Amino acid sequence: MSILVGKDTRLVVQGITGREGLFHTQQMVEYGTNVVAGVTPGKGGEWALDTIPVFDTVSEAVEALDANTSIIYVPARGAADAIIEAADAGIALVICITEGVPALDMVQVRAYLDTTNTRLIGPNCPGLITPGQAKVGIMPGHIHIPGNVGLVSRSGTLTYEVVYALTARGIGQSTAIGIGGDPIIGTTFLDVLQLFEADEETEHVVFIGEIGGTDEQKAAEYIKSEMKKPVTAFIAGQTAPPGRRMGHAGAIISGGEGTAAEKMEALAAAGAKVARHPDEIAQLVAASFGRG
Amino acid sequence: MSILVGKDTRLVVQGITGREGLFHTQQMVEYGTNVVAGVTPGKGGEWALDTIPVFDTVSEAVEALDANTSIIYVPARGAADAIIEAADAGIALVICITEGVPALDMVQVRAYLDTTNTRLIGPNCPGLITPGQAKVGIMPGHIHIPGNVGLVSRSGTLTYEVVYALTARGIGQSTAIGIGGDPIIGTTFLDVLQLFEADEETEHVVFIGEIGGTDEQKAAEYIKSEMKKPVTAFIAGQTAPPGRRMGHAGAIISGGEGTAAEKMEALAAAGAKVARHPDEIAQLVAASFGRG
Amino acid sequence: MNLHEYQSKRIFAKYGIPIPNGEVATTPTQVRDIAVRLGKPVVVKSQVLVGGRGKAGGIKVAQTPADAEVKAEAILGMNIKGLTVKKVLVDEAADIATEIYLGAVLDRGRRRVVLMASSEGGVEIEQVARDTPEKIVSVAVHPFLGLRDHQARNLADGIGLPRAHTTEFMRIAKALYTTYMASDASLAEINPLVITGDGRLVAVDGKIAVDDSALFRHPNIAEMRDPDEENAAEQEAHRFGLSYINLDGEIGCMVNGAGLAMATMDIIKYYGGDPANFLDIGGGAQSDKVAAALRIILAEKRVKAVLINIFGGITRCDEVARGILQAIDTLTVRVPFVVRLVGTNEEEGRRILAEANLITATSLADAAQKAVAASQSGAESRGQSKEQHA
Amino acid sequence: MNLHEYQSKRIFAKYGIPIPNGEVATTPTQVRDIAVRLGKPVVVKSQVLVGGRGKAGGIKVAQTPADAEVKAEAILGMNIKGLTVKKVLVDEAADIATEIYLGAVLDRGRRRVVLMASSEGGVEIEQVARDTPEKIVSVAVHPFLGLRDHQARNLADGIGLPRAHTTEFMRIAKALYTTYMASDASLAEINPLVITGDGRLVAVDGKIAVDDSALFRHPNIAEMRDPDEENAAEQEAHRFGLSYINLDGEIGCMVNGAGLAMATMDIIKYYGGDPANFLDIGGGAQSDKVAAALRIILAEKRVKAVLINIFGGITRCDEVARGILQAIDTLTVRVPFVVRLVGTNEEEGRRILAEANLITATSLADAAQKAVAASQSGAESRGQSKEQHA
Repeated sequence: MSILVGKDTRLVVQGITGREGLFHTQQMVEYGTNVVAGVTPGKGGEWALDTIPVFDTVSEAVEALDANTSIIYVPARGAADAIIEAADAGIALVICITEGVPALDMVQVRAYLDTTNTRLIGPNCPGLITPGQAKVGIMPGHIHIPGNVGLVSRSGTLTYEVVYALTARGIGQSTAIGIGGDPIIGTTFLDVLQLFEADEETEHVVFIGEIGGTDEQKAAEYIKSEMKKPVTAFIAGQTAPPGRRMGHAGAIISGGEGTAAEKMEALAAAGAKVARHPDEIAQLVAASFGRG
Repeated sequence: MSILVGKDTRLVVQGITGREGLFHTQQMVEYGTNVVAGVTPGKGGEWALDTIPVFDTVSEAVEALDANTSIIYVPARGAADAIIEAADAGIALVICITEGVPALDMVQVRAYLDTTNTRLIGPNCPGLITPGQAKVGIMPGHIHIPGNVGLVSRSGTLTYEVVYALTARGIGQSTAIGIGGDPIIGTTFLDVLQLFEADEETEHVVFIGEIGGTDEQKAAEYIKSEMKKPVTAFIAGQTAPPGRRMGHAGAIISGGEGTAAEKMEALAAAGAKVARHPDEIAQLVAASFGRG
Repeated sequence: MNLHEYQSKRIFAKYGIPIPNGEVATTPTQVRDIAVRLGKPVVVKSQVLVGGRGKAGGIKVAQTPADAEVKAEAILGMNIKGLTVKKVLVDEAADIATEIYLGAVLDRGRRRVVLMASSEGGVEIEQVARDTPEKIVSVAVHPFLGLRDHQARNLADGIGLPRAHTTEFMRIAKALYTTYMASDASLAEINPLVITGDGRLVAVDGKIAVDDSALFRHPNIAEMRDPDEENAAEQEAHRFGLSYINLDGEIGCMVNGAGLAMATMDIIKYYGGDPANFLDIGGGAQSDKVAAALRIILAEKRVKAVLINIFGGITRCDEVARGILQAIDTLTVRVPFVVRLVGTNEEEGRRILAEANLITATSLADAAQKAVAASQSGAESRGQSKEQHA
Repeated sequence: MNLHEYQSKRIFAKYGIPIPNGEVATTPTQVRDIAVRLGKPVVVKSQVLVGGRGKAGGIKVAQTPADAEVKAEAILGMNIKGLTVKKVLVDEAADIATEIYLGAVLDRGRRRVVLMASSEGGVEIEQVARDTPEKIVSVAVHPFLGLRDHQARNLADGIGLPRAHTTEFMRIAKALYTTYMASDASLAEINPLVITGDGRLVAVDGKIAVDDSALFRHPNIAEMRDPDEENAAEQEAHRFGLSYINLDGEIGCMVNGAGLAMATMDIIKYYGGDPANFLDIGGGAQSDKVAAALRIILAEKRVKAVLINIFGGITRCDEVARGILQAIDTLTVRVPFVVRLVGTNEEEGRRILAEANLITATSLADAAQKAVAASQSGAESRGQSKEQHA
């Protein structure tokens, strides 16, 4: 099933009756994702899109329909609660789409999740997709085709851009995953690289980082010491000025740390091919597959 | 080194300058325990018993002298803090002697320790001893002799009583450990049984439980399904009335649960020999060793 | 430490849990006045720390102030399970549509505070647990996260609470958890939590028990202790820092250590005797404390023999011996003493006691057998009984 | 959101951190009055949100009220790194014996709030980290436990603080952590934390930055935002919920998504151009927002071309196209537009724009190259430049 989501995914949508939740649920259902339930406190017993039962709590959805994955569309002030609720209900994989979750809420959530077996992706992320099997997120599904390139990225539309270019060259994807642009996130580059390295469907990894933090450097260490699969990387924000937050809460060069240059250097030193601009990524991958 | 403490133990005493802490430090040193440091906030730089350096914090003691085990004699209102401090300093084994620690403090401490690699014994316990190697507690050292019986108990003097009887019959102990009589403790019967089962020095286990809670029943399940070594058990409180706390905060039969009878039954069903009174314990062990 | 219903409910109210209007009274006249002030039918409820007050006739509804006064006359001074009723709580009678149960307790196995709810309110939760365990739903609260909305909601849904009451129920559940944590409780329960005819939720009865070890940080709760709820011996033991529980037997026990004290009681029973008490003098007791312990034991008339079992670790046998002598010198000792001293300074202890001519024993089994024999043969058979000292 | 020194210190004081007596002023006369009231030598400190105020001459000591007025005249109205000084803080001058550093920050790698201390106060901590990293000690705070005594003590010992100050330092460290958590800060630092000649600890300078995502729960802090600290374009972007940062180049960018926006800037640079701004219109932007974004871009005189790069997911290309038309219709557009629309409703979007005669591109590389070319060849070379619309 590539990684994390696929045909076995049984999805519950937290915040399903909200405008965004409902819209994307429809999109996911149309893509073929197995959406088994929704949750909106106080609306248990209703139906979403006429076919999806709505529950008051995630644990009720898990009990009734064996949901194993959750996607969260609730507003920022309720997102931390929603993640904890999903973990308490035993959900193994939680994807939090919500943007603008306070960083200190996420510090608490991460500390709590460390005591559970739940994996969180996001927040402030586009979700993930295993083409042809399951789309659990907000990305346009139609641009993806099944294949053997695993993508991991901190951003949304930049990932779509790269996927679009790969697909245009006939290069399919095993799983494409956006880990989110916030300072504290549930699943890091390193986590995803480990999953891709172990995944039989993935032959090549595309890695799209950005300025801020040191997660890319940690990933580079892993690429250098452990990874056998080829990696093509890009770091957004080469032209970003220090001290200014570039949209994403996490995309900021502070104290001289987290520049694109140092990240590109670390990745190149680790043996990754480093693209100089986004359009080069697909070219490098294609070359590696002998389709350059 | 039998289990948990022995010649490799490098002990730091938290609360070393208090009356009790100092008295027992002297006792432990006389027994041969390797007491490397003491901690009393605000007294860093002083010396205890002329030979033991005192530090302000545990992490300073760990840095300076590689302490790996801590024993806590601080008053009840500071005990939870002291345990957390020891864990934060990377101490692997913490023994908390202090009695009267509020139960909700211990709920927090346990939840925190679950996120660390620190093992706690106690609180409200006599500590533990590996005869001839290290005494980390308040038990009278001289009544013990080295040997192959592992003892685990919720109480203090009752354990001494049993050790005394074993020693009188020439039966030595690998390690004797008092896990404490409070409702929430760091190391349970089950944990210790697993250690004894894996320990090469231990051939026979003596298990001294009491009324209250269900830890003895959980231990019985383990004895039944996993343990190969013979177990002799006793449960104190056969004559205890329900609803009254028998000294130990944890020794209380509530809601009809936690009686001695049900615990003795579970242990007997698990294949342990169950003594009917404390003097019978040593008799049963001696018989098992062919010295009855 | 157990709190009275009225004390518990006042604490509930402090944290925002609705309780009936009501006041405490110690005389029928006061009850009448309260009923007048409330201006509604009332419930007169005995305030004693035992269960089954209703069945014992300690809770009565009154339609008028005059009726309340009559009911109060019947209840005040009543003896319920050995306790005399000195106070009553006079509450507005609730218009009860539904009774549910909501409680918080420390779950030792899970090491968490657990909130439990049941649609079977008004019944003891232990009974529900035995008879219809499927009617109890519970959630374990992570100490660092507190009771979360989804957990409270799961409780509400789990007991089939009509949706109209969910929000208020959740609020009360969170307030109960706050009450529990803020009071260092070991139990906090609302039983029943009533849904009234006009759709309000009211904590009609409830109780809180507080962790004795945490009383140091709750001086205001510590002050609520009702000395009348302990018998005289237990009050005195409390004062001396002794852990003492009065039982039905005839052999008084003085032991150091709770486990050893229980085991000593057990072996007395094994040899055919009956312990008169549990008494742990704790570690490192001085002679004064030992003497007080013996005074408490001997105050109980049915005691026919005393078994003293000391395993000296921190406790020194010579100190214990001195305490025994002190007690013998100042009390009218009418029963035989069996003494077993082992451990720290045991020789010195035995030397001190040699002249007192007590029964001595080496093993615990030996001591128990001698104590049982002494209690059965009567006081006069032993030379060291009080006749000699009187 | 960054707070001014005086705002930060008021918050510190609220949580029990000692600060110097002082007041804020906007005129030299006020400064004089404050100096009179304080009755001591004062420090007149410009309140602008940039570092290096001291070096720039924005902080001056004055011995007398008259002197303070003179110093204030020099400082008020000064331009420091592009910002005009409109306010000064007039603080009692401290009797500085020792300067230390104490700060709290979110450590992304450890996922914890970290408290840092250094004996090298009064210097930027980044510089200490570069030059003498061994002089910084730090402790990571577990979010559920808070800053513990032993951690604060380890900080004190770690910077070699004399023992006489340990208790007060620990108190201040805990107050700083409380400040951080209670304000949802991303940074809270006291620099320097001064030990005065008479042995007091005082937070002489400090700053707090607050997590923008958490401002919804701190309306009182949100109100402290100083609009003067953002330029007009950034203020307007803020109002429309656009993420906009003004840069030095000549190619205006409008993109949906922060990562794609950065990547678009990067590719412009790669092809030899310079981006004039970062601008993310976010997901699902409506035409109004698109028009506002273009208005902001075009307000910058140095912009010589605009690159619009939209990858439609939630964002619909037809909405973007309508926004572009709306902007063109209402503005004096004097530069060429390069537009690349891909994804949701891209055909419809292209159709709408067809009549506007803009430069279109399919790949991002193509778009960037065209934009660079357009910016370099000047506005007149492109038919769709504003001359046609004017």
